[in-house]
Amino acid sequence: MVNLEEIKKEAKNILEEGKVKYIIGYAKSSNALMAAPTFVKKPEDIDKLIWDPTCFQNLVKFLLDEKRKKAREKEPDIRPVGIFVKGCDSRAINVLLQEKFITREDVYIIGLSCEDLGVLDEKKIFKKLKGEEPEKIEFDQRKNIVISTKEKTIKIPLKEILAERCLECTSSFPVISDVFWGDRNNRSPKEPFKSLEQIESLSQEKKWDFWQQQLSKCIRCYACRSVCPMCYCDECVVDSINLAITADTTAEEKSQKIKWIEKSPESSENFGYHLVRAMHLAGRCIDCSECERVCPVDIPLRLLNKKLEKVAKELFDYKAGLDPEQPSLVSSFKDEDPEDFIR
Amino acid sequence: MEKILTKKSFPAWVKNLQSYTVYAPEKQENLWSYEVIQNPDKINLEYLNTVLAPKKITYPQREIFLQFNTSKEGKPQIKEVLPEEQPAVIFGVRPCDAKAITLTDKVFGEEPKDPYYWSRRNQTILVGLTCNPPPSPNCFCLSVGGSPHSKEGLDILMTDMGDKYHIDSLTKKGEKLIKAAENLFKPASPKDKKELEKIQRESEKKIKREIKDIKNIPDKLKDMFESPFWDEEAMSCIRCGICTYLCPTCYCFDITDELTSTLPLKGKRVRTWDTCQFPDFTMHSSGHNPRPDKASRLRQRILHKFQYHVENYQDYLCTGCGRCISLCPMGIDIIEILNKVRDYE
Amino acid sequence: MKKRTGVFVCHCGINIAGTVDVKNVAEELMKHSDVTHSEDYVYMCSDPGQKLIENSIKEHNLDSVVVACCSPNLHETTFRNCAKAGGINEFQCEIANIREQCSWVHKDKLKATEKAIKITRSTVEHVVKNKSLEPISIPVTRRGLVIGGGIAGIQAALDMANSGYEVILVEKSPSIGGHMIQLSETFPTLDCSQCILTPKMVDVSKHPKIKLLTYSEVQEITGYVGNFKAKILKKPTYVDPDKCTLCDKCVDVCPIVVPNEFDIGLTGRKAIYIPFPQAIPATYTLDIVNCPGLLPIACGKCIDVCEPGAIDYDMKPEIIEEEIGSIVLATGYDLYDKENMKEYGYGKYADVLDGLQFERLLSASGPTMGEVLRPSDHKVPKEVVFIQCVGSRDPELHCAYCSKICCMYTAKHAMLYKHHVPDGQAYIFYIDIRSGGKDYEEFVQRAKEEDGVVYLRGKVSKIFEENGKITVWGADTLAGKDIEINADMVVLATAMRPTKGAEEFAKKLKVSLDKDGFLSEAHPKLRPVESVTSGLFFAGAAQAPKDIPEAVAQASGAAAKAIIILSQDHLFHSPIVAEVSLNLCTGCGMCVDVCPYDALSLKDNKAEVNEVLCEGCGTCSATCLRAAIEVKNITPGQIYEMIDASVGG
Amino acid sequence: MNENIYIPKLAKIIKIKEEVSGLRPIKTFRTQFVEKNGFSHQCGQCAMLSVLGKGESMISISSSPLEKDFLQFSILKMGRVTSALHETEVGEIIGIRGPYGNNFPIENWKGKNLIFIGGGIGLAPIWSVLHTALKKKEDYGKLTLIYGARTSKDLVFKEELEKLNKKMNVHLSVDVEEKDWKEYVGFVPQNVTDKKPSPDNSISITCGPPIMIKFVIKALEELGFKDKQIYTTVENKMKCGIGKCGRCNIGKHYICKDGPVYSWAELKTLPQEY
Amino acid sequence: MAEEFEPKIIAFLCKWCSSAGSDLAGVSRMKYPPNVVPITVMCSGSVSPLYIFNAFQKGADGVLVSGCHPGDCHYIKGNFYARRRIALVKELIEYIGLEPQRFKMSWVSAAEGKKYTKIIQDFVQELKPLGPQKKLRREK
Repeated sequence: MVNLEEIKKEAKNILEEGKVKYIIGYAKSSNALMAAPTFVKKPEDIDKLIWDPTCFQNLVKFLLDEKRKKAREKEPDIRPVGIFVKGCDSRAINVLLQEKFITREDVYIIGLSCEDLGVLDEKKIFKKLKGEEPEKIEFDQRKNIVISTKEKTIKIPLKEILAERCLECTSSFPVISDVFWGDRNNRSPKEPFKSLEQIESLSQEKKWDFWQQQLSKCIRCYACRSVCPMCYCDECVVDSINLAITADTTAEEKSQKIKWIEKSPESSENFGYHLVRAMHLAGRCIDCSECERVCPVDIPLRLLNKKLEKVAKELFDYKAGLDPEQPSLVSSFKDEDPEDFIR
Repeated sequence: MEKILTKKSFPAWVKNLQSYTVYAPEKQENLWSYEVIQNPDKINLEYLNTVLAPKKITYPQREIFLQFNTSKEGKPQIKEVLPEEQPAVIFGVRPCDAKAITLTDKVFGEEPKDPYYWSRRNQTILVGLTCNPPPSPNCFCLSVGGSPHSKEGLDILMTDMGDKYHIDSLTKKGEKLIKAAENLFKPASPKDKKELEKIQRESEKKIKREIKDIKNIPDKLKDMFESPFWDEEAMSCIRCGICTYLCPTCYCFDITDELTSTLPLKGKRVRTWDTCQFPDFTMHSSGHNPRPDKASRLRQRILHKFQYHVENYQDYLCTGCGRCISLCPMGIDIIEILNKVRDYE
Repeated sequence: MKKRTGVFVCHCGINIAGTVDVKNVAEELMKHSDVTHSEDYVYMCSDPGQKLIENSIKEHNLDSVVVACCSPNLHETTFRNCAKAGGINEFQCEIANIREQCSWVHKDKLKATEKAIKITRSTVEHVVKNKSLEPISIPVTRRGLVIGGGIAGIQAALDMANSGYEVILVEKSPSIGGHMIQLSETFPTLDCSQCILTPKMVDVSKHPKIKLLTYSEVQEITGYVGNFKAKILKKPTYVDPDKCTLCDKCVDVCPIVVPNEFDIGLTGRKAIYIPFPQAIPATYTLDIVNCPGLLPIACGKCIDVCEPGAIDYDMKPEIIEEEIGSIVLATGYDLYDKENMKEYGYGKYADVLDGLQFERLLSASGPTMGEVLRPSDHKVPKEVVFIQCVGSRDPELHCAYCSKICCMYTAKHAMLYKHHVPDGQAYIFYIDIRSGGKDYEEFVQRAKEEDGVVYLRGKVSKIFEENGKITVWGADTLAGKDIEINADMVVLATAMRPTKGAEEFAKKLKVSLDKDGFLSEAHPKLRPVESVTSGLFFAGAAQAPKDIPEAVAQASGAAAKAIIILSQDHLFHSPIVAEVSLNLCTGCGMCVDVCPYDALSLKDNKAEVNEVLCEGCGTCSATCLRAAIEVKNITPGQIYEMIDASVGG
Repeated sequence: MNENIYIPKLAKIIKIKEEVSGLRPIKTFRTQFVEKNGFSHQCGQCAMLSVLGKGESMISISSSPLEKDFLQFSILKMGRVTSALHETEVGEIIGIRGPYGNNFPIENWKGKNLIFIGGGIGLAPIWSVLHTALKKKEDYGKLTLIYGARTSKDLVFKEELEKLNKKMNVHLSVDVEEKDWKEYVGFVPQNVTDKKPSPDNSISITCGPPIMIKFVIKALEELGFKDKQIYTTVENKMKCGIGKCGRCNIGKHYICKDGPVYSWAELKTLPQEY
Repeated sequence: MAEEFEPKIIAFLCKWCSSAGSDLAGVSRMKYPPNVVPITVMCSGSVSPLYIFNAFQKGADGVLVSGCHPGDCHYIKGNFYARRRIALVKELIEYIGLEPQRFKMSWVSAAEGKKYTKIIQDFVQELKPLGPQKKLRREK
């Protein structure tokens, strides 16, 4: 069992000892159903910290900010940053380690097992509430969520409102950590790729209709890539945001930047963006499904990434984020990789 | 002109508006969005906040400015592309979103006027609906000078009165819409008006969130430009464009050229929404960026809305719709920020 | 800058013009904003055609050229030279293949012309973004390194040295000579192995250009072709060869006896020893593993008797660093480990020998002075069974490959045995006889016919010792009957394996190995002596099982290849290599993973290209998620425009 | 409806002069509208130049409004659009819209001494006002130019500068010592301090890299110039040119509309976001 | 009568095998439809998914990537990386509903002029009934 008081105690200790610069954790937000990231710098602030199924966010994203900040500072504080990680988040850390974007010394990993649960899916709850607004929530014995709205109080078994990815999660505990709470039971969901089945069973035309309808909604707010811990490029390949320009970048270089996609949120450009993003996450996506959660227009982005996760698993027996030493999916091969699709 | 329309007759009214493109909120899977209505019988006005404000119709995310065609010899051809003449009615506009349109009207209406904006705007009729109950738990229109039954910017304000709507026609455009099916409406009685007042009063009480003493905030902000406050507040920002793209008042844009052919060179110049939250928004081509970090960009968003715009147009560039709060992936809450600003020492 | 490109469309007689409206191609291309001049001509590759291009470059002040003609494989060099003659950089010339890929494969003139325009335009898009490049020049350290002092290494070292280049020859054991020096006679001529090898060994030791480092191991190779650096560990022999007079007194007094490697354990040697009489260098080695200790208290007998004071217990290992330009790897082979061959009683019964042991028995300088005697009782064996393919051609249990030399040496063994013991009987169990090679088949026939060796086609099922005899159960599949032979001796033709430790060594050198652990050549047919790493060559059995003539031939081949490098002041390398955009690179290392040439490495968290090693394949560029690496003159930006041109947009 | 402000007017490039070569090249383009139109600018204003297919870039107009035959722009090759402009040749047609922004209040400066202080490409916006003042020399007091660049090769308008010497005081400088350079060596602000222009009845107009402007202002203040006597132009990324696209603001000001010309007195009150 | 639909195909051919194979088809005067425009790249391993998506965006009706047979790569193992990468692209393209026939990969050696000819012939035949590829194509 994960005991919040113990975590706070550890958090307080490491802050007091100066072992970490600060701790990235979760606190309550103005939205009862969602925790917000919080950055605890002082031991006296640790009471802000919470840990429950509203802690959706993959905080690993903030390690990227930390890296950028450090790069700008002349004499950076090189102490690690403490960070709360769930199972999926820990795999993100592994991918970052694998890609040498961070080093193990940069982080002090406070590993929290989701055990047999996971995080909530707000949309599932809204469906259950049928339009009523939650005012207060509580968790009862880790079994149920008790939601009070203005009208009434209802109790919903957690299993019914867990995020889809949590139901398909195969390792709900951090695979890398400095301190750890909870159990390390491997889950083995019967159908880890069940959510894909519906689309996979469609005809080509129906598949296209589905994705066309979904992706044409995209407004290119780029929340999906902004929230993704794997999207750490200073400059996105498909959409040159020119961040990588420095004083010595020549005009020639700048003028030769390729515009793989246009800024217009047209179907072709939206597909261009999402397809390239999916490819770039192949073998890297750790299924935190933050992209899907944050999408304001509800594009089921997880289903894109999950598909390639499945392909990687089935064709190449590859799973992302389990081992920081393994080579990346696309920078390795096996002699026996399938080639029945090749003439 | 105040009228009463039974709910049953509502579709009939819409059917009479065939010369217009009619938009109304429609539920698509889990979210509400303004869509062109084919079947007026299916309009459902018991809707929550749409994700995108009706600005997506009056000020679409992409607008073609011009088309060009050049060849190696001879002079290039440039063809202006103004939006087609197509009068539109938007049903179910929330008063906050209507107010937002008045704010962008001012920006795009200032000389020199923006021809693309106005050729759409001039043809758009806004039919609002009193928010009773509020469409979002994060509504705070009352704090920024609006109300759930504000008429500002609307051509007609409808109020749900159970089995009927109270229809308040506010402009000539609005009158015209009613005239299209005059026989469906009957005049509002004094009793109706009394009931309306009650409904409107109650609707105000339902707004839960507020920013107290907002009047002091613009002045307060003036002294906070250099404050470390912004660093703290922006820590959890992930620099996505949700807050601004969904904001009914945000209007920043980009102009880019898109090619459709390279030989001969053909293409178009388009305007697309842009946002101060994207890192490259203000980046000079030299690489120098006056707003290099997310703190300075969050500051710009708040200052633009609650200081600069107030200085330039004597109004907040915010109508309290709450979208940026509800949809911020990281729970950044503009009300909390402003409350902190107010109390900042 | 906007380019001033010239487009030259070749008719190739009717080869192109018959199907493609070449005038139309030239006209259409003139519409391109970067094309300054465009024309067609009947034979561009002819002298007047080339002159035409040259003159146009000057006349129209062109800075780049596209020639729409045949495949670049045919005339790319021609036209690049022509562009150069016109005064522009050779990399500002690209070929649009409108013959092989267009006119020859289509009939419809309209469509073929349309396609030719697209191809040519695509090539224009390519060339307008080309950079002017100069071949990369690499200075060469004109000295070679040969690793392994067997016959292959000796041959390679001599060839290189005789061509006038300094060579360092590194051998890990105390003497050069390798396995060949252990052999008795060699097939098919039956000349004495030592007689033909020792002169070469002496040549090596005397050669002014060869620096011989025995009892030494290469620890590390860094650098790249023309500029390798080797770190060589020279182990101490504790004997100063200059002072040693070879009096042998130290050996006499040494109390320690261990199995003699040279005789594969058939004899013993002392802890201080000369590996064999003809060893080069001719000096003693004190085997520190077996010596009781380097303290006079522990033993010190040798130091006491050594009059010249050649023994020095304080000798330290030495690291020698050498700079070299090219390397020949000749690390040789070992026989299949006896641990793996228990079913044949090998290692269990004294009279079950492997091929090399039998060679020693046959050798005039061997433990029995050339007499064939059983190790167990020193009796002359009257019946000897030779078994081929022991461990070879057995994909399920052992090695899948054929060890190639066993058929021949087994025939030789049987033959020589018969020469020594004319009344003895030799049996050979074989699967089939592989005697491809000059005079090889005749040799085998001679064994059968003149020496009466009995060839039994079949496998051996069991070997066991009984009453001082070794009973061999087998089957004669030709006769279709079981066979039992009560032999006095059994000789196993065990499989050849890469030298022990070769795998580890290969890793150090970043040389790839094949599935069996042999060195993997760059191309099985066309580059059989080259490794993938430029400047590194293979010789001898380290690459695959081979016999002496083959090893020698390959060694000379490898030497020639190595000399090609050493013979130049500078090497020139194509400048079409990868380039990293440091702004974009995040140092994830995926490009490093995929580079087949080890041309990429991470330095200060950014990828770095070693231009000399890069072959420009571009796999790194497709792998990089950030488009931070691209190959010069075939960049994603160029492909982007080429796609445009190719779809006709 | 009024004229569509976003549609560029076609203009022919009639002259191109390479001012500076090398890695940071500068070219001066002289353009003429293909069709007559009402375009008329004032000193310090900018125009949006288009290369179709590449986009638009805001460039300050370096010719004097008194010059009616052409518009002149001096452009540093910097990004996508300016690179494309550098590739154009005489006779090619580009798009121009504008003019944008405010202007130097030269009418108010009549009778005053004008001190122009420029660095690198920053001379371009000054050039317009300088030439206007020169053409009406009688209206103004003493005219002085203090101008510098990294090296003598980076100085723009070299030939004109030589001729200018006869009409006004010209003080050139380069940042580092070089052979055959007879004038001042050092940064522009140092040259200002060195030349000690008098603040009496003077206006100084400065433009250059942000860091130079900062130190020039400091130098001027030390010499006794008041905030209102110091004018400069600022730069930010611009897209629309008419204060709508929302990116060039510093505080409530949009540079394309309320700028780019500011007196130090005004600029001081704005946030430092440029 | 409307003209028959002629699909536009982009073929990324590796320089050493597939491009040489297509040259051989030429030298042998084999005939295939002119719908394919080849773009020669150094190695199939250098074909980025971006190229493939971009070709479709720009209006290609079909895209072919062709390299050396496994083990024959001029660059030793580039085609092995390509094989894995292209497998992912192929799965993804199919999953979003683009007709799988529009994207192909082949191994064509320098000796396989015949095979190259056949691949193109078949590809064109397969694409014809599908009509123009509009799904990913940019609006003109």
